[in-house]
Amino acid sequence: MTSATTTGWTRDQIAQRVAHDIPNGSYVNLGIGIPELVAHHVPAGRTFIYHTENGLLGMGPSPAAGQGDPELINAGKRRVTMMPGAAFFDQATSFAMIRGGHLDLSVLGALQVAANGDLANWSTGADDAIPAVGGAMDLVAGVKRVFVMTTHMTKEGEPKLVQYCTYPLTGRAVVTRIYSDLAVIDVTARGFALVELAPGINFDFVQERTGAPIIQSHALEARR
Amino acid sequence: MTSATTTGWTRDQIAQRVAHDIPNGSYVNLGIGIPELVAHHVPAGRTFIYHTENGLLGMGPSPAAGQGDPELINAGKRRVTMMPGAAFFDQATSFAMIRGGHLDLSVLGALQVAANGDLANWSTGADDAIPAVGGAMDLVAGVKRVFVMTTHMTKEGEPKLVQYCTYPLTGRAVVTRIYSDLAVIDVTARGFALVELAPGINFDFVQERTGAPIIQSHALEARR
Amino acid sequence: MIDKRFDSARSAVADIFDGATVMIGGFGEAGSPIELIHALIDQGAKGLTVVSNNSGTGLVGLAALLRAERVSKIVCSFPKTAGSTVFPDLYRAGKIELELVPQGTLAERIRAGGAGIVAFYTPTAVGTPLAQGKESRVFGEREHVLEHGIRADFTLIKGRTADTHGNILYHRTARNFAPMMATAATVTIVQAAEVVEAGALDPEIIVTPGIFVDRVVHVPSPALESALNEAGASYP
Amino acid sequence: MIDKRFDSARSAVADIFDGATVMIGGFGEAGSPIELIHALIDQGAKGLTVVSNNSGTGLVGLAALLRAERVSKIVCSFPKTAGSTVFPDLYRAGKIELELVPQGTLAERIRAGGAGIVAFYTPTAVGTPLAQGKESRVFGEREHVLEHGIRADFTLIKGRTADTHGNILYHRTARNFAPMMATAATVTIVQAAEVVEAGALDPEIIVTPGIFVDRVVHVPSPALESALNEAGASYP
Repeated sequence: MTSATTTGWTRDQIAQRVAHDIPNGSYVNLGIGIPELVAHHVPAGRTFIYHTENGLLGMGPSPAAGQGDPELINAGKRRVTMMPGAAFFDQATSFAMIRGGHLDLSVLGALQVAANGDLANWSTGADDAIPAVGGAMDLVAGVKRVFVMTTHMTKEGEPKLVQYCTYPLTGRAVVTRIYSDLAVIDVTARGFALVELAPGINFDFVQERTGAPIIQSHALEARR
Repeated sequence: MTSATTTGWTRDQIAQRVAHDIPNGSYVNLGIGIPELVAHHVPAGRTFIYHTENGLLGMGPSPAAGQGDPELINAGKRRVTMMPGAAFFDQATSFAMIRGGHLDLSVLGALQVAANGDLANWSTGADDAIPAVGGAMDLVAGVKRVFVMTTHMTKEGEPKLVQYCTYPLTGRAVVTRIYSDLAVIDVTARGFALVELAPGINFDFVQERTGAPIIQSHALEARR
Repeated sequence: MIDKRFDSARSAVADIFDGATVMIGGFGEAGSPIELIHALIDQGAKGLTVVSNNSGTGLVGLAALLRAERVSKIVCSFPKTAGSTVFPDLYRAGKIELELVPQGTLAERIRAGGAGIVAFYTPTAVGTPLAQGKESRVFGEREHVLEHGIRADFTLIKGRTADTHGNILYHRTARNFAPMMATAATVTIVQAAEVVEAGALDPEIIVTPGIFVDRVVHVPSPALESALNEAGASYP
Repeated sequence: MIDKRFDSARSAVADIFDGATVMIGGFGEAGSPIELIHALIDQGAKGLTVVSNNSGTGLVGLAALLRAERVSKIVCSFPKTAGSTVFPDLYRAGKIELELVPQGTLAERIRAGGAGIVAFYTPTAVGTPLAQGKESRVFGEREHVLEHGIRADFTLIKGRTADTHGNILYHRTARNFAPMMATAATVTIVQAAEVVEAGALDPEIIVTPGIFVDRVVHVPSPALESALNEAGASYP
């Protein structure tokens, strides 16, 4: 939760809201950090198959602390397990899955998302930063739908949803939908468009904390 | 043997001469037809590993007639066996071996070989011919050395070693060395160059049956 | 619960539409998904573009599909195997278009299509008729031709074992084009001699991960082209 | 008789020369060939260009090679793993050059290098700083960048099991870059926890066929970066 909001969804509630929108049987790549929570909120009756770009399809939850195999890890380099039906493969195959459009969904964190769907999530461009990109640019270029899961504002109270990204881009016009602590917002041809407000949050509250106009009339249609 | 020659090497002797030039441990692709005979003449103490481009490394000899597995075949679609250390793989991997320069040697048949190493071995360009190329163009483009094993002349008594190919090319400047029933001939920067004559064959006899000049002085040097 | 099983070859190919591009696995008879091809013949789709290394033999399988005049174009490296008469006859009669592609370039174009690589440069075929009309470019003093990825609407392949998630193992040299073709189609259909529950296969040895596969059909004793031909069979 | 075994990591890396390009397998510690890297540190080659997804952690393995200032350039997708201090310090001090490459593009460039594909077009990184200065081209309304294959003089990787012909099986997510790197170097060196005779491995499950491998070193109990770091180890 950012310091600028006192109500809205918790991280787990955002994760639950994301999971609600994922169809049964989807192949999903969850970014490191807050997107990983989605795996804890799979709706009853649905199965998602998790892909980790370092070479495993059918990734399962973390093993008990101190357990697991140091060579059975996820893209965040943390130990994981595998589910029935899992498969190991090399990096060329893993990114063929990504770049070739075989994954249904990628859920990523964000530094900034622009009204046209541009995403910045790998670098603040600071002079002393060590540049590191990993698979983020491949994911946004290749996966069918890219969801962003994020706090609505930075810790400093700046909007993360902006007219134009000022940080270096991860990809152009790649984000489909944004899930924040305040709202669910689509990226449309006409810019940001409201899908749903978090409980206790009104439209003006979200708009004030967003760096670009939000179309309000989209909500009913998008929720169908 | 062509009708135009009455002496020289038999097919098996040509194969033996080819095998003589292959170092121990080489990865070799043998073209369909006369090059397949090379496998019967591996010198004592040497092991060659045979690649067949349809997806097997470590190909072994044909099984007994009526035996074998219809899905364990070579590029000529005939049943084969596998040797200890064999591996199966898909076509992309198989041609990564070829195109990526991992095979040491390809032994191919020829319709024509030009003095600059151009090879024509897939089509006579006849109007009613069904065009079919298979892996020939990939092999000549990718394998480190390409040997041609052929009768010196066509059944009609035309030279197969020519100044310029008149048939459609398989590849440009790809042939390293030619083994015929009459001679072993290198392709050099200055054109065809004699390496060795078959027993009972003299230089003039070979030159008369060749469509481009052969450098004779190369022989001693090349045989070292 | 994920279960990609279809109850028959017939139901698995039901939505293949007229004019579709269909990749068909196999190198010669090894890996040829005969039962899926026969189901496609029964189904009736026409005007197909087929991507396959060969053109079939005798009067069964791929040759039978061609003979039924359902295929308007074939993308192929070697359409004249011994025992292949259907394709040559159609080709000489001008009833089928042929795009001839070197075998390795065909494999790589299919892989590229499945891997989101739109195009690549290869040294294969430079200076030959198969490079005519193609862009070429010199890298490091060597000429290369630009080749484009291929995608299809449907892929038909044969596996040895599949699980309910669509993970596939193959049998020996029947593997050939199947792993690439599985990646390059909107809908990938596999016939497998054995179908097991997810979890029954060792994750280390899976050749085609299930993400590339949409439909699994159990065909316990698949026919072989050579055996059918020896028996003088023709389809339908 | 073919036998690619070398009697030690030391002998296997003996001819790595100053200024060589060396690919090193691993994603984090999974698949990192620690013993081969340590042998390379002992060997002393310098001015190396290293191609590796990460830059190591702690003071062992790849991080130790960097710390010994043997590496003048690294081609890498993610050089700032938690626990990585050596690379950041060298980078900020201007003592090492970084070529940052998206992970999938890195994998594909290595695969291309090994497969004789000189260059390819990919949609990854279009519109980002990592596409700056690169050729781009529109195919089907979508922009793509031209990326070039990478080759190396040497590759160092870790396998679970190797046979004397150099066929390799890997362990779980330690597989990662190794199969591609094995194909892309003039000399590929594998350390394997188990080494068996040719014929002991099922030809259907081999991940890296032996044609891609030049030297096999038996390292029965390979060290893990995390265990060494927890123990406060540094190398040499």
